[in-house]
Amino acid sequence: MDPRQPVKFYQTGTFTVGNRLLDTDERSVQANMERTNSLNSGHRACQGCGEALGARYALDAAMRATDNQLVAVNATGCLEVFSTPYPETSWQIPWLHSLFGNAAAVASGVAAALKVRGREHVRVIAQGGDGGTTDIGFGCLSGMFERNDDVLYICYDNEAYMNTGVQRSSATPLAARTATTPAVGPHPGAESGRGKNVPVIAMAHNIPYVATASVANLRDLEEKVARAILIRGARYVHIHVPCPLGWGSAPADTIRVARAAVESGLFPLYEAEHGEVTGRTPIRRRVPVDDYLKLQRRFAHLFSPKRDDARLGQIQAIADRNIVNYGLLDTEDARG
Amino acid sequence: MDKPFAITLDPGSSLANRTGSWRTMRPVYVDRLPPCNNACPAGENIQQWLYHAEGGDYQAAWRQLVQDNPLPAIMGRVCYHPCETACNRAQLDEAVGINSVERFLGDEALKRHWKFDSPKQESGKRVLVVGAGPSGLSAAYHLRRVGHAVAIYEAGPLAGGMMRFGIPTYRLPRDVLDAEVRRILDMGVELQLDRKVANVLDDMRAGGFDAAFLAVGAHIAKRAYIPAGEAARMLDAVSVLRSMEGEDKPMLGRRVVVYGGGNTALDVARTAKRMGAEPIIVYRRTREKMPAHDFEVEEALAEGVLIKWLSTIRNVEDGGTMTVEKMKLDEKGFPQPTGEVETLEADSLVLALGQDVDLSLLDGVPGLKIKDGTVQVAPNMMTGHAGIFAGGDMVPSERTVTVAVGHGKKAARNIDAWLRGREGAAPEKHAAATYERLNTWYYSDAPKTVRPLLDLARRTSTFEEVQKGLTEFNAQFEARRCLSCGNCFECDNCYGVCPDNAVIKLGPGLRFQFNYDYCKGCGMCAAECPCGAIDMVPETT
Amino acid sequence: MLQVRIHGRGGQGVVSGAEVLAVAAFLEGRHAQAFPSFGSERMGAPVMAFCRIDDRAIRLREPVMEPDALIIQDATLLHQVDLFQGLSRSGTVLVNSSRPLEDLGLSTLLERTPDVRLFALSATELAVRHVGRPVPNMPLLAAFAALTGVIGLDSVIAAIRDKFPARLAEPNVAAACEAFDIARKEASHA
Amino acid sequence: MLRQIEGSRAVAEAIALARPEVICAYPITPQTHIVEGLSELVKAGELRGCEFINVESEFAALSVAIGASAAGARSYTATSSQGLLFMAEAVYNAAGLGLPIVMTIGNRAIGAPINIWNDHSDSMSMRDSGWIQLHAETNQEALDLHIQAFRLAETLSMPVMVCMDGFILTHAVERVDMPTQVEVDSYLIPFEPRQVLDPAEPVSMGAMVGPEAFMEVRYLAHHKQMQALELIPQLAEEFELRFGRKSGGLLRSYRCEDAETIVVALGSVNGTVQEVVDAMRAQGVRIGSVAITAFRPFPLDAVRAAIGHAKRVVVLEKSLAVGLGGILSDGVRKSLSGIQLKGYTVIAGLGGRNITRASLHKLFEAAGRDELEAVTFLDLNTSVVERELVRERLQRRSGPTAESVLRQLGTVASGIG
Repeated sequence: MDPRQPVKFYQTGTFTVGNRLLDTDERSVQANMERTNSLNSGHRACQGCGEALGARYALDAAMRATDNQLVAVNATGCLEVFSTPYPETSWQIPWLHSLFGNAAAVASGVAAALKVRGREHVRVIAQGGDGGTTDIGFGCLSGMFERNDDVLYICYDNEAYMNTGVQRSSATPLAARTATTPAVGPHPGAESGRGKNVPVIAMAHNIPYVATASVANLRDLEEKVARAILIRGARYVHIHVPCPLGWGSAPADTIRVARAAVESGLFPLYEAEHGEVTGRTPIRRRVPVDDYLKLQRRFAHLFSPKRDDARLGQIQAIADRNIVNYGLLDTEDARG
Repeated sequence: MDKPFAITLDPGSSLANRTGSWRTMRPVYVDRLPPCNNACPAGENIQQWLYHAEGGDYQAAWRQLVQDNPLPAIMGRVCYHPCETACNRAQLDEAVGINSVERFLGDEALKRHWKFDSPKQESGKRVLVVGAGPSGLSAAYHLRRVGHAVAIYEAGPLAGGMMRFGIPTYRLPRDVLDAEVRRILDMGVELQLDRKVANVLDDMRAGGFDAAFLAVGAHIAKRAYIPAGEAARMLDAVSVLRSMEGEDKPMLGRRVVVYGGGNTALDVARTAKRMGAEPIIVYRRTREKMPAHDFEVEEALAEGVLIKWLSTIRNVEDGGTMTVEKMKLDEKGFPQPTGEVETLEADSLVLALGQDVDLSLLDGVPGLKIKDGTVQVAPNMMTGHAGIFAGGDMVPSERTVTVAVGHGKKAARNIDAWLRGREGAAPEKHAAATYERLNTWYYSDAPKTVRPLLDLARRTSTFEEVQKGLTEFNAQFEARRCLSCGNCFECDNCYGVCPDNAVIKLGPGLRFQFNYDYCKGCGMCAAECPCGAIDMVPETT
Repeated sequence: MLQVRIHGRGGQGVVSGAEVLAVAAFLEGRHAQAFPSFGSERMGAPVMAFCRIDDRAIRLREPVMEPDALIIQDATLLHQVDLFQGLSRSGTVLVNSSRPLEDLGLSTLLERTPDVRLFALSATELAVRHVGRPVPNMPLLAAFAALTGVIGLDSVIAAIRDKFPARLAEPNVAAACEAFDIARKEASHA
Repeated sequence: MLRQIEGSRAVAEAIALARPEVICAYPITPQTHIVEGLSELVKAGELRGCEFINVESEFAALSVAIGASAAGARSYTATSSQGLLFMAEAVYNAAGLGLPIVMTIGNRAIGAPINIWNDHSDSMSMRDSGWIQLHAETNQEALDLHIQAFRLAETLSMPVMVCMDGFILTHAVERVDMPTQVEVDSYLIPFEPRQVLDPAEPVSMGAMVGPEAFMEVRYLAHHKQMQALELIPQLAEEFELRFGRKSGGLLRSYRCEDAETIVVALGSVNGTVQEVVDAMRAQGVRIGSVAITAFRPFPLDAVRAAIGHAKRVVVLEKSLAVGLGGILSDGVRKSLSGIQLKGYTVIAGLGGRNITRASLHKLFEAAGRDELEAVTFLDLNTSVVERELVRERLQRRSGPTAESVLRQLGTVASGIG
């Protein structure tokens, strides 16, 4: 069960966004009528965009935690393009877009300026997609981590370059079809043995806080962001955000897909402090990876014309390994 | 701030961009009929009173409940709760313990002396209700609520009908029954006991009644011809149970054979057991075929009642020795004699072969149609004679307390309509809230809470109530297991999961509204609605 | 305008030699410009630095091509690089060496330019004795001051104190003073 | 106060006097001494209220400065050569966002072949990035230009590059007049950002701008630089008033009145040029020179006014537009449109090749006789070039040019002459 809600309210469900039987301050930020909607209506994201959802979840939580004293720096990418096409912006917070590869560094600069101007109560978020984080922005990200700059970096991971038309990134999972890893040839889709695990690399920098989160688990996500934003030093939160366009999933299924990723073990939810895993969110109802993959056309070649047992076996093995490594099947409250 | 052109923009200005124009499917909020409500013979809005109960507002829950059923404490004990059989949660883990929560609310109401509201204004009409059984009381209550003057003529010495004379006290303590009857009478309902109606028309005329509701219970035991000597002690179930209410308890002896397989048969057997006898039930078919409810059979067996399946009684001799013939079911499932017999020693034989209603009060009433010992009624419960309605055991239908209460309510609505010269159409029913429409992920796992049972020793020796009530905690827990199938319970999911902030939260109790200016029609709200209260419908263009 | 070129090897303080010389001149109210032969030479490699001294602002940015004086901090360079390129016919050459001039095989040079004044100073030995490290640049500067009279010893001492922390400055000053005396005697004999 | 210090040190102290709030540093020769000096001043507590950040690349250096400036801090960084190219994307971005960052360029060649010595290829590569580019002739001017640069940048909300010749100035120890804190404070108004990231007034900076407005955005950037053409001289005048010396401005003429030949150049080489001008004037040659300080914006009118009357103009540049010739020449030619006079482009001092009086003297004399090619490469070793060309003609696989040229020259000379 969700460790962060001691009382179980049944009809209202432990896992729903709201809960009329909880005290207001125990409810999720998204349930609040006064939530800031940091990313407001009118943005040009696709129907059912997981990134737009994840960004609002995260920033609203950060806004509440900081009493609206927040500045965000954004890398180039879908989030940036769909949110700020002249003459309109969907952001309700101070927001800066510089380049694709420098969000972390720009945020470091903002943090330095706020410090030197005695405004350290204003907290800084840098955010970008997986391309801007795990690939082109990686140098600046690592530098920011290494200097332990006072920045919370949030990566919205939709596992490919969606803004440019779904090309492979170092976050693209095994066998996934993208425009640059087409589903042709003897080994269709993304190659095996590739890709980068940035949360773990972040941990290797020994920074104060690293966490993974999913749009499928709002309360877990809000808790982590609210926690991260108030810590001093470099923090990293990696949020799994399905992309209906790039993944070939139904817009209505965005959360369902994200949930399957978590429940299958393919996307483990955990927290780490100073390089040590200190908490994980256990799986509630384990599902085979098929349940996740079948919802997405980018994996269709694994099931037709004939089932690719070898590849599916590899993917299931990844999930199984995660479940063991992170102890995801324990129902005990990992956070004690 | 002196903002540079185009590069720097004012916050939230994208509101000018109405993304609603992207939409091809539009989400709409719907309300659906939950299976519990649909299955309840009394038409209780169960989900609604559970909603109040889970919040801890028991009085609101109770008031909601008695909108449909004035006898919750009784229902919570004797109802065979078809609602739980229909409950969607049964497919997730176990059905919600609706009946136990209902009993908790009923008892809570008695404990706190909550009263029914008296009618706002009097209609000036008078209605005669014949029979103070569940359906009569229910009708009286509902008629009174809408302002009619109601008089109940009861042939028996006490109100309650079959609830009193058919149900043993270990299932329904009489103080509970009396209290709930009293509460109805307190509304200003007139009750005349030992007032048998010989001819309904005469009584209506005499009493100046504008309409009548006939709700006479089935008190006459069905007989079956069994050759027996004079000395053989043969009784019928109804009178045995009835006599339990009076001073002189029936003389049954030690070895009691009960003949029949209905709930009444079990009631008698278990009653006998409590009087120190050793009851044996003889039934001609198998346990599966037994009309009695399984949980009652279970309880009876647990209490030491013996049951002989596939057996018929051929004859009874003076000594009390009876010949029992083994039966077997033919392919059609009907029992056929095998010729194979055995004997059984018994001090008394109780026949529990069903009951009939005394319809003599209808003699000479024109327009009535009577078939198989029941009065035929129109869908609005009115008999062939204008102004005379009937329900409960008198009309063709299952004979349970809850059905009777339901009849009373339905009849009352129609009588009221008839008196006011309107059509008494029942409110339009919503489409069913099926299990497939639920997103059960959002309901955390919660096993049903079992009502504590009185331990066996005491059950078989006393008439103490077998089943105890829930503690408040358990009742609330149970209420919270409700999935709110088909109706928004303000979980905020749609409000939360919309990537376009296109759901407007209206505030506690006011639910939500879609903001079609920005809704792109992705359908995530519908997909993530736990209770299936959102439909996606094509945009009409 | 006086132009000086200092030759040496990376690590021998050639550049700071030029710098201190410039500072000394500056302290005497003159304009001076010091700069290295820009490169990425490492320890041991032949390097050089330049210094110009004038009474008016110095605009010239080319390297010193026609030096009035040469300071050679490492005699081993003599036969590896053409140290004397562009040397003024009446120029001054100060070589860091414990060996007498004639042993240095500079005869060809003297034949070519008889008016050139040649001096040798075993500056490394001085440095090792006073500073404890073979950094001959400051003694050589002092000697240069003594030989040419372009700058006074006080300015050199002041410049040394301006350039180095006391811990280093004082030993260097001591070495410089001794070098100055030696050189002055030399000069008077010559 | 008069000081005899290295150019980099002088600039570092001048930057400190300007009270920067965020400094980002990444080492690259020959700019490094400047940020080293600043780190020392910050660590020693002499420069207070300043965050000194050692970043992981030049790209990050300018990116950090972008963030800091957007958040309202006076921001500074420095780089050279490959470093400037590595941050190129951010260079354009800072200008596009209109952030008043000041950056020192220790001018240096760009490889391959890798070369650490001075020329102007690096800053020239960013000439159209939207930054103001000022070239210092002396260390004194480098120092002064940095002080003016902050004022200029913040007034226009536009980034400024101060270019100083690597080694020749950065590593030269010479006399500078270091102003006092009071003087600088009175000249620099505290930074009032035109736009700032502030929760009290949230805005979105860095929007995506489509065809419907992009032209206008670019035009406004151009217009701003046109404004700078007026502001730069004003600031120089005010500077002279307060500090008592001429520094900056658009350009400076030297003995151009009645000159038939006028030499135009950027940066420190002007000193040597002036020496040659004096020498030739002494011989009765009517020659003068013009040192251009503001390369961006390019002062077309001022240049026209300064040289329009001459018979010929020799543009001496430390950069090469490969396949065309001069870069500075283009601006000069544009400034003279409609005026008939001979124009010569001379590419000199690439990759640190010394530009000597002797060579210039010969060059200008040849120019006076109008014997120059339209594009001349000063002191080009033609024999080496010829041989290499022949070799390339003969062998299909001729291998790397740079290495074979070195082979021809024998071992690396220690660089005398």
